[in-house]
Amino acid sequence: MLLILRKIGIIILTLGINLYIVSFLNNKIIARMELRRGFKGYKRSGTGFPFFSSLKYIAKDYDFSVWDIIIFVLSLSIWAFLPISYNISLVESDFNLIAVIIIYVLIIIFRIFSVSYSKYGFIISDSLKRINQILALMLPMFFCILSVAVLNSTLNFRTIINSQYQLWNIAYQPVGFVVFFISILLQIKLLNLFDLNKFTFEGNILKEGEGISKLVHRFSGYIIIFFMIILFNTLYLGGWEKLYMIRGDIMVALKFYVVLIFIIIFERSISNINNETKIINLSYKILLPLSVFNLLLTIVFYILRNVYSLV
Amino acid sequence: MTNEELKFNIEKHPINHAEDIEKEIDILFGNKIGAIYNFGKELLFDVSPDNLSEVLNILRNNPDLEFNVLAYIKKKPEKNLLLIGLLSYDKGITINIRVKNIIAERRIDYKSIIDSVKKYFKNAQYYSDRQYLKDTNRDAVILSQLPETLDTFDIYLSFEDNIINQAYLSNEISMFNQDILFKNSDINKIIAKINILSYKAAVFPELCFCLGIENLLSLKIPKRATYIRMLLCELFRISSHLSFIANTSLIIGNQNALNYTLTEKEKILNIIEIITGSRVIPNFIRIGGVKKDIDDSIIKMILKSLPGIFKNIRKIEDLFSSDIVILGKLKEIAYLNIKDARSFGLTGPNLRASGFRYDLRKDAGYLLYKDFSFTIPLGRYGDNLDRVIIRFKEIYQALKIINEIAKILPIGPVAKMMDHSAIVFEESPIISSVECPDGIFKLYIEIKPGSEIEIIPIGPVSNNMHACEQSLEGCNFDNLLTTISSFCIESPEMY
Amino acid sequence: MLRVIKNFFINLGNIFRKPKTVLYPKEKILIHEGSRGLPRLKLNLDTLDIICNGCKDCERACPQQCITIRSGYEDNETVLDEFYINLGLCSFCGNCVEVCKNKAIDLSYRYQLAEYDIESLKIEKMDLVKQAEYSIRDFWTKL
Amino acid sequence: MSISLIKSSFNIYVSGFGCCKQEIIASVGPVYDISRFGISIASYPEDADVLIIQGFLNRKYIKRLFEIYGAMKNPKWIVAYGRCAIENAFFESDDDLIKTFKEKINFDIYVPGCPPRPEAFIYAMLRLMEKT
Repeated sequence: MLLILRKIGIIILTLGINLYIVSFLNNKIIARMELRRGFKGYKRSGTGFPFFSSLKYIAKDYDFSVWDIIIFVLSLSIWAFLPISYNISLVESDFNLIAVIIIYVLIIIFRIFSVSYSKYGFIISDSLKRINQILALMLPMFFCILSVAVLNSTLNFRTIINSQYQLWNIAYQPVGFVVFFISILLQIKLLNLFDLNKFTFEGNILKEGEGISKLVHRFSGYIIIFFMIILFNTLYLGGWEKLYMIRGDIMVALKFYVVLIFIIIFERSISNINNETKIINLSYKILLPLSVFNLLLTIVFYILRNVYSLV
Repeated sequence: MTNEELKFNIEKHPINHAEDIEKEIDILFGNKIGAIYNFGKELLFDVSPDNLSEVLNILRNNPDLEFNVLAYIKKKPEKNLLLIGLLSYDKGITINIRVKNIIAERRIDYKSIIDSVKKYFKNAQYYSDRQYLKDTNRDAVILSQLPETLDTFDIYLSFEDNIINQAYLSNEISMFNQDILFKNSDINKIIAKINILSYKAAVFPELCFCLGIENLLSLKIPKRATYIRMLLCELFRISSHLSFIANTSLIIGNQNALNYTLTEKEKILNIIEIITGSRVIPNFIRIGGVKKDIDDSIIKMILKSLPGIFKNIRKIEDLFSSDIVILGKLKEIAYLNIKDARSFGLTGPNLRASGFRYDLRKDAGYLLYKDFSFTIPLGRYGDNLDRVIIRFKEIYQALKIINEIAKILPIGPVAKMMDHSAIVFEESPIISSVECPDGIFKLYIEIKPGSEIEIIPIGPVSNNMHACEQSLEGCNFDNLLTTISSFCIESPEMY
Repeated sequence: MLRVIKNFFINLGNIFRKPKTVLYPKEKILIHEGSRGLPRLKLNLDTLDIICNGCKDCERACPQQCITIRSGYEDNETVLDEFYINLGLCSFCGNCVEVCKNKAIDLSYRYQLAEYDIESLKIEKMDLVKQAEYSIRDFWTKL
Repeated sequence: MSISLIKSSFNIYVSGFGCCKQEIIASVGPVYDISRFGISIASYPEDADVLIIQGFLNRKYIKRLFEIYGAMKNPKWIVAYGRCAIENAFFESDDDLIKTFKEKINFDIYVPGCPPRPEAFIYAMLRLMEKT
């Protein structure tokens, strides 16, 4: 019992520290990309800017809704199934992958539900469109995950990582790697998760909610980004496998931040995509066929290796 | 060029037609119209409400006259006055009809007059009561929001499956009464106040007002002063277009383009501040010249900074014209062909984007634009992309003009010495017009005894809004914002 | 697609470039000569008197009617008693400077003005004289 | 404590139409970069802590302003930015609406100028942060 509590404490501490670093880094990198200075401490509150800027929503008036509690609980519970590092994992079962995906889909659906009784009619139609687009983007992502699962013939994260001790999955699945990256990049773009600079007009899911619910939305936004990067890391980049002398924990952190910076810069290189048909065309005509092709290739490979043991 | 083409071009070229028309008017209209005033390419008729219908009939249906476009209608209920503008693109002449009752007590019946105009000009319905704005059976209303082009009006929409059936823009929230603004002001005070009428390019109302008064007094302006005026005009044109580009990139969601544009705009505003002393409100043009002279060091500084600005704006254009996502939002959306664009009475870049060449800088020849060689950029299809790209091209042309002016700025006085208080104005209306960044900006000025001045500004806002409404029909809902921003409807309207 | 990768490298390059930001409260953009800021009353440097004689030319020329002058008579000449400027109305147009025959009024380079109270926007004669320290372009080096 | 938390990072909502708006947007750009102080521009009044009133206000827009002000969550501040907003230059003084406007809306800070420069805007926001 104590061991579990200790693990939960470690998970929350890790998340908290990384949340702080990521929001600070995000602000700084975006500012430097636009040739601005970014946040620079003015007076006492300067040191803890990401902390204070989110904490201030507690001080505002707010209405609390059920959706916020559900989203908050879900976005914490995702880490029970997805191990960040080899000693931080709570539930060990053979169906971790499926559980994680279900929770992820639920978070996004609840986020969209929680804003759909907004008084801005514009946002309702906009968020309905976004469900359509995100679903179109999720499908290729699922096929990619499935092909990794087939490759390693397991649904458990620990086994997936352990089987990458020689070569990372990126070597076996280059097509899946690219499709997965594009898919998560576009999802982050569509959900406007990196939205610190609020100077936009487009209907935005993060715009909704006030007071604490805004805080929850922001928190869950960052959690989704963390989840995507950790999943990406686990599936293709070898997770906590150590490289020469570097320890596993440090490798995870290193890969996490490299991928994060890549995603931040890529996210800013694309203009806002709100054209529904364009996204759906892109996903159904390019990403989905590629991922299906990748899956078929993997199945053929699997059959050749395991049934006929040719490879 | 073959002989026939040459002949055609000569016939089409608008030279001195205003005088010809003025001569013919007596034969055509008889005593149906009162006084006639001539201001270069602008004519002003006095017509009583009873004769208006017949006059319009003659103007519309006579094949020689070709006044087939309604440019504007301005209602002035408290002054008992109505202004109607008819435009002939081919001849480059505007006929302004002033409807006024001879008997002071009798009020003009605006509704019946606009109904009678509607018979001859289809787009007059824009100026009458629009019932749709009051109905409750519309699908969506978008209230005015943050970015600059979208904040002066509410949008009323009815749509089906993402395709817009009807769109109405209502600028009731941004209209304001300018009578209070100009209350108890003489000429000098008005110059300091009038620049608020077009706040993105504040030099143009000043210039328009001063040109009008100078026309009335038939003053001759020193060459150096005229060149400095043109320099300022082009600088403000660039600054206005840059803020348009900043807006569009904000709506498209390209933060990089927004930031680069704001940086470049800062440089232009810097030059403006060095010359005039203020970043936005110049208060620089005076009757008979300009307020103060420019040093040689400033001109050297301008010449030095121009290549850098040109290079950076090229970079921004490259960002716009090679990104698939941006092109997807702009290309082949909201077409406006030449015929439609002309029927709304459009002017400025929005008209030129459709491919029709009409620019007061060359056609009317105000200031000394004829001394400089520059081309008027034209679009081809009149879609959103053309409307954006044409503004980039106009910026390059403006930079070229500035470069030329800075090189050949003549030496001489910058203002005519005169005592403003000693001038006695004869009581007569003036109409003067300039090519503003968004279209033609017109001022109707009436000087009354006791030097009280009455001004009616006539901007390009309502024409742009009407054209925007029409081109939105059949457009996808996703492209609503980019389409509206591409028409550049920004400054509020006066009534 | 190619554009996205190009943009990526532009953005990556920008991270290592020097930002264009001016750190405003610490360092400031040097305001240009002739820029229009808060009006000030000039002093005669020999006698340290206010040059203004209360002729009310500027009051008449002000387009926003923000100047109020009260003047009295002494030895057949007008003498300035009180001089108010309502900054809330002032548009910093510079018409008062243009019209003044004695060159008694001038515009300083002070532009950062923000007050909690609307009454403190109404400025008196002595305050306007004190603005002289802002008439040098790099005044903030002294602050 | 809670108010000083909010003051550490402001979200501002700019209302109205006028020349002041372009100067505020210029202060967002790279040269002035108002985000150094944690200040960002909000697109919806629900997000905003500070309402900036600037530019021309007509009868209909003042009614809209009341709605916007009502939608903002407590605690909130109001800034009068520029000449037009400070003196309500486009209204006659005896207007009823102006009276209610002045009764209902208490400005926390006044920024004179026509229009004030971007630096003046930053200065005003810093002073608003200092205000107790």
